[in-house]
Amino acid sequence: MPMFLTEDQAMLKDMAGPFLAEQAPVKHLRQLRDSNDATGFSRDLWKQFAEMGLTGVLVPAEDGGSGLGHVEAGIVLEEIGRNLSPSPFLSSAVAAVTALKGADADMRGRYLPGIVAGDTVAAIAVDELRKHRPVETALRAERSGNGFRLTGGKQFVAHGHVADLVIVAARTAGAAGEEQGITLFAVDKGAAGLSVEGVRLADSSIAARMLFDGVAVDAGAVIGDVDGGWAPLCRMLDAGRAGAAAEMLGVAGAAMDMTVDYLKQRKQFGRLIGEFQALQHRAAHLYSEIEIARAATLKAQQLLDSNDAKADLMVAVAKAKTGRAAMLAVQEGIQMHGGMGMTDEFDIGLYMKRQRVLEELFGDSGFHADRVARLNGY
Amino acid sequence: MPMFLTEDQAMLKDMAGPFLAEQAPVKHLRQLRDSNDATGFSRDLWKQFAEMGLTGVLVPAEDGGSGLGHVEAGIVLEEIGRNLSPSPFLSSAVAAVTALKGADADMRGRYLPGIVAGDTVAAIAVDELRKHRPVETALRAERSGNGFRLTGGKQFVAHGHVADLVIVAARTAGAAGEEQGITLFAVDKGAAGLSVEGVRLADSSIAARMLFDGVAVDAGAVIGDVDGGWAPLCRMLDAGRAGAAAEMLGVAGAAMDMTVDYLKQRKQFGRLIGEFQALQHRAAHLYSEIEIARAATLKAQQLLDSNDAKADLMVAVAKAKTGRAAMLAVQEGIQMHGGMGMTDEFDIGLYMKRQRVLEELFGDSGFHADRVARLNGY
Amino acid sequence: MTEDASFRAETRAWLEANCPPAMRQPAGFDDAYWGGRKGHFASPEQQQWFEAMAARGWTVPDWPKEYGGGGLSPEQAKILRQEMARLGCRSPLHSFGIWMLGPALLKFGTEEQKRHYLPEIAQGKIRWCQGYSEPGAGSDLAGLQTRAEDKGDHWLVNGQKIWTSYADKADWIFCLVRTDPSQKQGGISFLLFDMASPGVSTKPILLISGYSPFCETFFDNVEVPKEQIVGAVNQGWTVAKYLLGHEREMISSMGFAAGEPSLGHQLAGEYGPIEDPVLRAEIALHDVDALAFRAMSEKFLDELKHGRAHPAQPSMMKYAGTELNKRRLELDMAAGGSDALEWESARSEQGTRPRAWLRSKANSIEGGTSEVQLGIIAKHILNLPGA
Amino acid sequence: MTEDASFRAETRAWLEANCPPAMRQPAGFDDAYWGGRKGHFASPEQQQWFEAMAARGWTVPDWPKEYGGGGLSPEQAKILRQEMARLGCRSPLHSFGIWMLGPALLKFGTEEQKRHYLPEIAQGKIRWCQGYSEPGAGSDLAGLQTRAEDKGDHWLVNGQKIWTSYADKADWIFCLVRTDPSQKQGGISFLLFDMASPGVSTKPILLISGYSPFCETFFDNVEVPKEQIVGAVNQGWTVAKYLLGHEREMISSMGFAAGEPSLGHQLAGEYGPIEDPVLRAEIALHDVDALAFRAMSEKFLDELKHGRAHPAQPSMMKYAGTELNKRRLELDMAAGGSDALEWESARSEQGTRPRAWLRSKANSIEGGTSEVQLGIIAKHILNLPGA
Repeated sequence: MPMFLTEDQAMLKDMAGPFLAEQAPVKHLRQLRDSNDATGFSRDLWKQFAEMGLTGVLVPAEDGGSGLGHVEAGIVLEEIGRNLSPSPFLSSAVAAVTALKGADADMRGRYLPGIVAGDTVAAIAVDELRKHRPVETALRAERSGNGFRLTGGKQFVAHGHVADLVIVAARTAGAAGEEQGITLFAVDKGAAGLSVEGVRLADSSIAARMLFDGVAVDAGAVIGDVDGGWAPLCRMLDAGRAGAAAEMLGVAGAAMDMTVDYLKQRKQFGRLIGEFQALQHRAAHLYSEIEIARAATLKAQQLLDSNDAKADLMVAVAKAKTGRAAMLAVQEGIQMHGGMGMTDEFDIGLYMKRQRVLEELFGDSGFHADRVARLNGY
Repeated sequence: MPMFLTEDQAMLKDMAGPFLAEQAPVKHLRQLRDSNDATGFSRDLWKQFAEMGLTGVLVPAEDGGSGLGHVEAGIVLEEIGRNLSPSPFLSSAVAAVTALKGADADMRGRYLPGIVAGDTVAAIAVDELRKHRPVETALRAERSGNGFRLTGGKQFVAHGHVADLVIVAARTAGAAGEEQGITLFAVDKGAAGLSVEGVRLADSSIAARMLFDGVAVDAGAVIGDVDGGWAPLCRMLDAGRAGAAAEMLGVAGAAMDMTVDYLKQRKQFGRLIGEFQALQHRAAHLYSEIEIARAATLKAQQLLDSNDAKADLMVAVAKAKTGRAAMLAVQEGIQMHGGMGMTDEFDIGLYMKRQRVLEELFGDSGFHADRVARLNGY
Repeated sequence: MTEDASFRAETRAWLEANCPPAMRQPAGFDDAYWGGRKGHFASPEQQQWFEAMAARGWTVPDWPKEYGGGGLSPEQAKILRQEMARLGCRSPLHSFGIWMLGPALLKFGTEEQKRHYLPEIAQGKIRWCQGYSEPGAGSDLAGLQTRAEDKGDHWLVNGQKIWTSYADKADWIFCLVRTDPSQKQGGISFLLFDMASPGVSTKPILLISGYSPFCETFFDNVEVPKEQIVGAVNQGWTVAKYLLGHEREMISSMGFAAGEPSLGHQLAGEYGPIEDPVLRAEIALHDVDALAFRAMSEKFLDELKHGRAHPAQPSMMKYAGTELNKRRLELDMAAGGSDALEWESARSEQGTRPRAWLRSKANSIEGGTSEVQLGIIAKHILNLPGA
Repeated sequence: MTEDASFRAETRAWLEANCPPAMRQPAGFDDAYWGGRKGHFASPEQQQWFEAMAARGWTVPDWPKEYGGGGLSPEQAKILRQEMARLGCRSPLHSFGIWMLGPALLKFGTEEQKRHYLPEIAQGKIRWCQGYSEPGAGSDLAGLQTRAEDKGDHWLVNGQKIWTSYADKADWIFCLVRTDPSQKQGGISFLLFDMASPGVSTKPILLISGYSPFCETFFDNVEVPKEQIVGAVNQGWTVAKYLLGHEREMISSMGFAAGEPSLGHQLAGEYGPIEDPVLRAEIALHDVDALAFRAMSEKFLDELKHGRAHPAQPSMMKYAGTELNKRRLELDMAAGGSDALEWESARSEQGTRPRAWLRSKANSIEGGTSEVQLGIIAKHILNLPGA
């Protein structure tokens, strides 16, 4: 597989880019934010995603989707990142779909059509503490009659406040810190005993804190095997991580572009600031970092799509590398914009905020660098 | 205590600087190296140190020294670093003297006069593996008659091949990894069962690998208390670390100075390379780093001199910070010298080599950053 | 007892008697009393403390008594600072008049100006703001455009300022204006005028932190009495440079020496052990730099006090201190994880943490960017050519 | 079976029959066979392998047969590379003639030059060196001073080169000379001449690594036949630029995609677990960058192959790859601790590790400094003004 987009993929990019730039540019985010929109994204836009076939990008053809892969999902996510378009695409169409793809026909039939149609919003509930440590999953799922009762807390559940469906990692056996004994559940909106608090984050997106107070689910809510949820959880998270990396690439690319443009317009000391060599070298270094991150992300997506055994390593590399590159992009962006970059009027600050949330989502650069070390045996 | 040199200290600097620049400039190191000198330093120079009262800088007046402190020792070491002057000053007059100061009158009388007179060279034998981990001390010292028998290996013993006296950290109780059960010994040159291999290092200095094959020492060879050597070992090492930081400051300062000079002379693309803003900013950043390292080192020396409880923390900060700053100085130095910096003819490469050895000596920046974390409770 | 020792004893006793316990708790920058016509006290204790200090001239302890100051010697002023720090006393009055305009007036003002303006500042009667930056001239003050035309009996000021801190809350402004368009730095003057003058308007700037501490400030045919100029006509650059240097010194001496330098220590206290090994290592490396920088701050102040600091050293302190602080807050956000992302919740105290993080990004821009500071170091300390 | 598949099968069989086992072990750069008049084989296997490959023109598999090459299509050449890699076959011949001069001659040489020089290169008969840099012109080739005066029937060359790799071992040199002092880049020509010509002398340069792979090379009234010029007079800059671009591509495509990208993995194999937590974290962060860069190398090669790479992208690869390698060797030294400091001991194989570390410092200088590469990116990719 060559490391550039195929013709079909380039076409998808040519479609997704203008679509998001027109329908959900940064102005769209500002409108949602300034009107204090309680959903955090536009349901109309989500419907449009469906009409364009984007919601089902990872859904197999037999389940009504387009049966494409992570490269294609990444193309959409990069444009989402570039435009800061608020959307449940990453959690619903990428992470949740990846989990549901591994479920039995019954569950696939129950949820996938809704996602493909743009009716269903799905959320991922994994984190329980302030840092991402899935192996520490402690939320208990205890057998109860034909099903389970879930007790515990989750946080940082993007779109959880409006999600129709929440994929929940719970512990059916073993103790926090063990891979064995985790089970994935699909929990419907409004389940009794489930309280959800939507929390506005720095980037104006909304994530939920969830309290499960003996929430009853039946056996059919289990995704995959009881106690054997670690593998599907990892698959779901890796899909989310590669997706977050792609979105960060868009954030980084847009931040760099707007900064380089600014360098070509803004004068200081009688010269365009882009003429100053120190800034030129820093911009060139940033370009280099983003290019490398782009390659790492594409490689990770390709390995996921080919079910390669090394996909997990490359996903960790992509998340860590792109996180650092995008962090550099927004930091250099703010600094090179000078005082103007500190104002809400300029967009660069919005990119910095979004980057911080994406950096944290599904494990930050440090978490993934540590994974790279562990996967390499040290 | 103000954070700058007192008048007396400034006078010492005004004496030590020209002395070393004249008697042991970089050319002196080159001569020793090119003649493949087996001692690795000039014994005449060491005698001159004594004549100038430098060997006894840390030796109390009652033991025949000048009774000064680590600030003063650091002044000498910075000039040593600046001139790359090969000398056993750090191991003999700083580290070993610090250990011996805590010994009983008998041992002080046995060794300190020789060091003060410039007759005795002392070495420090702590490391047993390739990285500095004193708590892992495993060399065994077993009771035998009135004394002990030492069995095990040491490496990275600067000047150990010619040392008249070696301060050895050995384990009399407990296991590697424990602070309790370490004992410091003073072992004389030529002890039976002691084999010493001098190894030339990258900076042309010579360090020894030592094999102790049941080396017998009597009870009088113990410095301080049996099993209670951890505290004096730490004091000795902290003296060495602060001293190494001071020497690295000299290395860094000289590397920066010669690089800034080069920037003012070398033309490229029709301009002095020092006019290029990217290099200017990097040089200014380097200046800033070295200044901060200087402050940290001075603070550590002052805290050592006042027996402050926080001295260990600040010594770790000084060793780590100065190590990083000096590393940056030699790396930027080589890069900014361009191809010329890669030649043996230019001095900058010698500074890079010396810096690498000093970085490793008594624990590298990573080791000390980790200590800073531990001492701060995380 | 020496004179100093007795001064210390008296001061300690007086502070203990006069500083209300509530004023011995740490306060945020914005909790402070800022004085001025619109000033109001957040609490009776705040008022009591301010008035007690102001009565002794101790809002500006080392200014001369004839200008409303405390008339203390440098040594006494230091003792007062130490004793206040010992008790944890808050500053009784936050004021750009004290920090910035005052020192400039003391150096460049006429006797009349000193007698008029300084006591108002000391007593917190007038709140000042600073009008330096302009939309087209951030780091580059020489390019400023705001015009002041000599109309015989007054200056006629037209133009626009930006980044005027709290301009919407200030009573008067000290302001750089162009009095000679044919020169660069040479054509600038330093004017003082009332923000209530006809033609002055302000517009707060919303920042990425969600706060609006700065304004855009507009001057539309503002008439300023001729005598409200500090220094000679066209010599405002000299005043401004002095003030910028003073500001840099102040920032570098105040901002970074205080507080807990070890971020890891602070975080471990808040969250417990830092479990992520890579994050822990990065925090440890930060702490090495932070503890080293604390030593540097101490050294710099000692050198400053004894006239041994290089005149460009404040640039180095400003550069290193602000870059370090930005790094610290990035790590603080990383350690806080998703908790630290909350923007509006009560749990997060309305996002104190992320807002402080975003606020820190201005550190390396305001008061001269990091790039400007590096250029100053290259030129004035390293003497690099053409810098 | 497709044509390619049968070529692959034949190639595999031939390699297995003809590549001696000893030539399937990794070799250091300097263990290779370099050919030339003074060339000697380190072992009979090396000779056997070289001769077998040279007989097929496979020292330069994709050069045309008429110039001594293998005449393979790009696809076949790739298959050969893959099959050699599969078996771990060493390169049969290291040669600046193959890597650098050959491509330039193929593009700019006359038919006569190609027929004369290329087969000599392919057969390893003549060892070439490159004469670009001069003492006053490192990154700045436009400033070069070595003169070639037109003496009617010959060029008279005077001047000095530096950083001539293995000039003391080379037979001929390809050399940039100034033929018109009134121009800058425009006045440079690309000459070829025999190092045995009267007036040529060389002096090895001792490097900080203790090795001397480079020389200073002096030209004192060297007479060069008129026809030994590549491209037109005063057009040498075009040839040189092409060659530099080619070199950068080669460095970026060869140097960094190979080997174990995870330093931590390599170190753990050598030393066991990395116990120092800060060092481990720094190695992990390096490995993130190294694994990402490996993906980048792969992407770059794919883009190059398909004509999709930005023309300035090799600068980015060169910059990022060399900086990464320097960092890797710093960490390698840190992990090696005091063992890695040994310079002459048998235990350290005469200091292989520290010498490789010091050698790496040249990575970001030779072939265009990192600063030059960043400038190229700024100018040609980011289109920044005045870059």
